[in-house]
Amino acid sequence: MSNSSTSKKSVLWDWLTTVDHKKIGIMYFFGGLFFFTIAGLEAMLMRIQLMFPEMSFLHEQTYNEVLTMHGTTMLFLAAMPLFFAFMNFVVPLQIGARDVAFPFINSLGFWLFLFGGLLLNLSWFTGGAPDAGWTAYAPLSTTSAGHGLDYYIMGLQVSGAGTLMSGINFLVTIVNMRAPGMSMMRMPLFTWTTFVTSMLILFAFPALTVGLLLLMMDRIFGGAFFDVAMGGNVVIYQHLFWIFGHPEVYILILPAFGIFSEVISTFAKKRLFGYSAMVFATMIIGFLGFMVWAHHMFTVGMGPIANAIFAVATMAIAVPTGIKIFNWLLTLWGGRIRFTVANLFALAFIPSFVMGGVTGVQLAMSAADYQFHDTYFVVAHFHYVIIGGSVFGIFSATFYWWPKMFGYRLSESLGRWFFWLFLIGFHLTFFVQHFLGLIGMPRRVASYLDGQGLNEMNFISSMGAFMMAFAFILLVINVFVSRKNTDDVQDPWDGRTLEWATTSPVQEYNFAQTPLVRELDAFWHEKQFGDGRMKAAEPLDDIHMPNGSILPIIITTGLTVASFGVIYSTWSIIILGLLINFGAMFVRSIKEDHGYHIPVSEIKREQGEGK
Amino acid sequence: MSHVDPSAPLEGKPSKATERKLKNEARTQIVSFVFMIFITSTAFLTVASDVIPTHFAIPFILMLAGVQVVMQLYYFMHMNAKGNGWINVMLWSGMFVAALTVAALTVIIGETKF
Amino acid sequence: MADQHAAANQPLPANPEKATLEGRNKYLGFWFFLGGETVLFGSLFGAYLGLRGSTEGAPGPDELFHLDLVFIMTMILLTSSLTSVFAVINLKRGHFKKLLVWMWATVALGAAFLSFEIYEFYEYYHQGLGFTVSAFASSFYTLVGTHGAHVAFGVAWITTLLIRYRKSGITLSNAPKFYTAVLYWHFIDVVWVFIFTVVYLLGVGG
Amino acid sequence: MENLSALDPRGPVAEMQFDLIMLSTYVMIFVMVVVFSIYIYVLLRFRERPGDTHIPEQVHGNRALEFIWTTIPILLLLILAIPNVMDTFTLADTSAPTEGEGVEEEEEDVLNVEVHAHQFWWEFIYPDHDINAGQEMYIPTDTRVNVELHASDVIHSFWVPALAGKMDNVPGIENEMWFEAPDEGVYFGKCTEICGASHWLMDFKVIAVDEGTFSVWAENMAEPDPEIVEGEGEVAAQGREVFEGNCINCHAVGDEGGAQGPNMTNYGEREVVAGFLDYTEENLYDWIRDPDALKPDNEMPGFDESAISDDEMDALIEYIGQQRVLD
Ligand code: HEA
Ligand code: HEA
Ligand code: HEC
Ligand code: CUA
Ligand SMILES: [Cu+2]
Repeated sequence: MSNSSTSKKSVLWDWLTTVDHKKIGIMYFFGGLFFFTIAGLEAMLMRIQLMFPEMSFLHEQTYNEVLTMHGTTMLFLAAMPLFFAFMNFVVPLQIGARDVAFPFINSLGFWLFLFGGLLLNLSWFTGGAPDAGWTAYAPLSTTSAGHGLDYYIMGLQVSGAGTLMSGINFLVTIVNMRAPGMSMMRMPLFTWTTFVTSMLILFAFPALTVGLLLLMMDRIFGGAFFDVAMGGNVVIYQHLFWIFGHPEVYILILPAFGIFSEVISTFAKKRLFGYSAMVFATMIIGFLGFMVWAHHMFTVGMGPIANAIFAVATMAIAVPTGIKIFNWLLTLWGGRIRFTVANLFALAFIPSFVMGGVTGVQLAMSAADYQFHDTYFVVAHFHYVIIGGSVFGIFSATFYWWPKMFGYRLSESLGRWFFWLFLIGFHLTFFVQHFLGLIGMPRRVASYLDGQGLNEMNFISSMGAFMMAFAFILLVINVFVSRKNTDDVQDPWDGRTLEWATTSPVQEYNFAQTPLVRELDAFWHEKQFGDGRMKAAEPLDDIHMPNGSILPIIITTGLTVASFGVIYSTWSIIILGLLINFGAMFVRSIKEDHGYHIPVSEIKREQGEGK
Repeated sequence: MSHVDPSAPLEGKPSKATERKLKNEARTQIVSFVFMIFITSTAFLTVASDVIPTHFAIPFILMLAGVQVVMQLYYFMHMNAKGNGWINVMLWSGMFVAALTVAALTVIIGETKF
Repeated sequence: MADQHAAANQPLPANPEKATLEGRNKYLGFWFFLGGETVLFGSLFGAYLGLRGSTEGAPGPDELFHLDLVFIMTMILLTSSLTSVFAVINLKRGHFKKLLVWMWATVALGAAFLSFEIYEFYEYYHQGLGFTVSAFASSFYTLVGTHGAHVAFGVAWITTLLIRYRKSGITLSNAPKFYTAVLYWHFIDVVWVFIFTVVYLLGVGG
Repeated sequence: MENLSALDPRGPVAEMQFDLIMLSTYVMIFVMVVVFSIYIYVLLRFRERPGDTHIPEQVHGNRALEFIWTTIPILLLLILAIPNVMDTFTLADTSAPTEGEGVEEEEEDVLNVEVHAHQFWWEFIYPDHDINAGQEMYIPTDTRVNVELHASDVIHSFWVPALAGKMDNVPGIENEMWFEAPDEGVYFGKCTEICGASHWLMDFKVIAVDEGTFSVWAENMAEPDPEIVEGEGEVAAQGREVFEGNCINCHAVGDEGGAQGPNMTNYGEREVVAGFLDYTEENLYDWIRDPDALKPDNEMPGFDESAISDDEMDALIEYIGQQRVLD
């Protein structure tokens, strides 16, 4: 029967077994931050190596490993999980839901991400990390010695499975769990971008799964997919990778677009300008995201018709993205703009991202890309869009939602230092790289020769990188020193959306009574035209909650063990891992677990305390 | 709100209308099944018998496959049921991306230039 | 136990698999998952089509494929689609026993299909088509094998459900499980339609 | 006269690409100026001032504006897309160019070169001249060069920024591109696709010389002076023996020798060893002793003193240095 598990377990156990989307969000946050630090350190190692010509700080083999792990970790284990952190924490609140659609799967998704990431990074200690770039093009990847690439394949496979599950979870949550009155066209933009992002995940990740599967077949089971002597074709891998890879970069930017939409409209105190155009543009970007992958392959020899088509399709993405940029500008127009740290990042995003976006359009010109491709011009382009877009979005969200997530506000003054140093460091690092690329510096080079005119700009670039690292340390300090700012955390920014209508920190059931949504920017509407509180859509009643479970960790452990078996081609370990994995799945499927109810009395007591 | 126990067996009967609907459905499904057996056999025969020229056979059996898939999706899997809008969106988007992938991997893998 | 009593009088909902929010979530989520699976198989098909000409002296499609065998396999799988459809109808009718019977029939047909497939691979292997002999071989086994793995997983899944719920009757919690298992099964059939057409029929006739 | 910059084009192909780069840069600067102006105006004009508590008007949107900022970008993109598509086709057209119009078109002279990329060196085969050259690609000025790109192990990419954009050397696939160098000079080339530890050292050169020099080069490469090949003088002759004993399986001089390593028929004219080390006797010495220390993971084995004594080494280096075809 419904077992009311109010009995208090240990804190650690509580986190290991939690299925609460807010706790999972927080775990994603720290998991992502952990990997961001590692990948950032790797970036610093690269920039030290590149600071002077012909440096021997890193051996070239090590450099290739550091480079590969930097890119892979940043994209799969830092940026995406950090977005997942906010999606998990905020989206159910924004749509007035008590929970996500699949709490168990949500937790499984998190553990898969974490263990996949750890598995990948374990390669450092077992004879060398992957070294073929984050794109792992065959046949370099299929012939690379050692086990580094096997770790790459299995690590990404495990964490990718988690990502796919989370994507489906968000989709169903958003379709099925919206509060009464929250029609699709009243959803906050962050929820919208989460939705479209999840669609991209759903359709992009399977292509990666197959790409990695084929690599695995070739490397471990002697397959001939990419073995030219056996009739293989290496371009197939590139297509599969980029059919995933290009949508992946929009997976990285769309949530940030959502965050900026929230932050900008909140701090301009204005409704988002052109809401429906914004939603529509998001969808178009998502759609076009699947039509342009081959712009990464202009030089691979597809032929002029293919190149021309993909070039034009790629350029088209500038249009919906431009619509968004101008809508943000017009949201600011006529507003009352407050320069909080969250908003500073959002505002800095606009020029930074436009600079990255326009170089993207230059890259999209196939004939010119023959010059740009695989040079530092590309490196500059994507750091501009990724840092100026995704990372600024993450930092903006961090400052914006921190009070909601952790119950205290980050220091604004320390935050400002962090912002300015990071912003200047960022432009210093990457602006010169455009020119480095144009005057002949290819990417993925472990060093460069003296006397080719590349010295000064590389030095400047490294200095900028150190500045970013220093700024980042200020953020970490901020997290620790601001803990006393616990006043004014429920709705510190005069928020517009539903997450600001609940308590801070949020009760495990989110809303004692499901709110009734009457307008876009539901909470703002009630503050302007109602009594400042959400109307309830239902009477106060017992609340049904899912039980925590340790099974996600066990399932994940099983898969990780099996992956080890695959990496070292040891059948006994594969079978052991699969037994654990399927055993735990079996237990899960035969155990009826219908959660428990929080009685009205307890809710009333907690609400009373909340006041 | 009474707490419904989801693991208690459901013991009621379906309503008359549902019964009638199910009966119809069963009939449609048998008919679909027979039809599917028929087109499958046609496809096999098309290839097995050497009389039909290849340039006709290929598009023809591909078309038969398409018909059969749509029947599976809509008659067996009820994708056309009310409230399945998002399901249609997701499945057809998946088909679209799959089609792009297949096209790319058969056409622009460098062996012939386009 | 008062709850259980109350449930006894519950009328049978028209769609028991979608009678609860959990059920609706499962239903929708599972469909979305199938949307993703479509891309997965699309990619495998693409890889196969890109490489199917690369037999490199090892046996190729027209030398290997036995259409009669494939025809039988196709019929088996098609029939299993029908049995699973009947299972669903009985689910909605509230005929638990019949539901179980039709599901067991589905499992049996699935197992039969798998045996044929294993036999088929065994045959090909002995005709010289090892996994490693050519790009065609790798892509063929990977595509058809992934489908086979799906069938095997489906068989195991449905069997688990059948054993677990052998006595429970139809409930609000197991109706969605049976229903999604059946959706999965149909999807396997959909993929097979493409496989027999694109791999086998075009392999022999194209 | 070395050049490694795409911003300093020295041939029609690189020029075409440079023009596209500049055109797009102007468009992008225009876009940025527009966005940044609005941005700065908005931030200055609508910042919150102390004591300001007004609630701004909650505007929904504006059709006319939406229309403007959808159409103008489309127009700007057309400006880029049209020349780009045209250039893409022009660059892909490796059929021999024809002169004049009418029936009696005459094929202009075209130089065909096969470029084979290896970890981590370049091999240039001139099918019409029966030449195999390593690391340095000689071309006549003002002649269209059609290159056919191959790879023997992993993917590499052929890039000579001053002459033309890059194209990948993909195993199992044949790619083609063309370029022309109007001016004599040495143009730097680099491999731009990560191909292993020494990817960063996979440099090569394209050397454009006048027609006359080129034909001398081509003739002598195909049939070098047998005296030079045998080694002129006693020391060099001894060097030749060492070479035959250790190197010839991989390195050819003239038409004798293997092709696992760069051809050495004109090695004495090199400016660099292995693509990047200054050509000095010490560097050559270090290279032959332990190539892996200088260029990790490359395919050439090292020869320690038990294999080649220091004396033999001197002779070998002398011999290699003698191999010249141009004077
Ligand atoms: C957040 C991630 C992100 C984002 C958002 C983008 C956005 C874009 N990218 Fe980028 N890209 C990457 C991440 C990203 N990219 C990465 C990681 C790589 C390298 C992968 C690797 O090889 O490792 C890459 C590589 C890459 C290439 C391949 C280069 C090469 O390897 O040779 C190309 C080529 O077309 C490209 C194009 C574009 C375009 C056209 C956009 C557009 O979406 C940009 C649109 C935005 C704007 C244009 C600005 C705003 C618009 C206006 C103000 C309107 C008016 C503008 C005009 C009329 C121009 N990108
Ligand atoms: C989310 C994506 C992301 C992010 C945020 C970054 C951030 C950075 N990147 Fe990265 N990068 C990629 C994605 C990303 N990168 C990808 C995909 C590639 C391509 C890989 C490939 O080719 O395969 C790449 C490649 C790449 C290169 C090219 C290498 C080459 O081609 O040879 C360079 C070179 O400068 C570089 C530099 C940097 C720098 C200096 C940062 C800085 O912004 C980092 C800032 C770092 C920090 C802010 C953290 C520093 C931390 C500390 C100092 C520790 C402090 C300790 C405690 C607090 C305990 N990156
Ligand atoms: C197993 C084959 C092999 C043998 C034997 C061999 N080499 Fe090499 N050699 C190579 C390869 C491969 C390279 C290209 C290395 C690279 O740059 O990646 C090379 C490069 C060189 C270079 C630099 C070439 C350039 O273009 O600048 C020199 C000089 C050289 N070898 C000399 C020798 C000498 C002298 C010997 C004999 C004592 C020798 N090699 C024996 C394979 C071989
Ligand atoms: Cu060859 Cu990089
Ligand atoms: Cu892209």
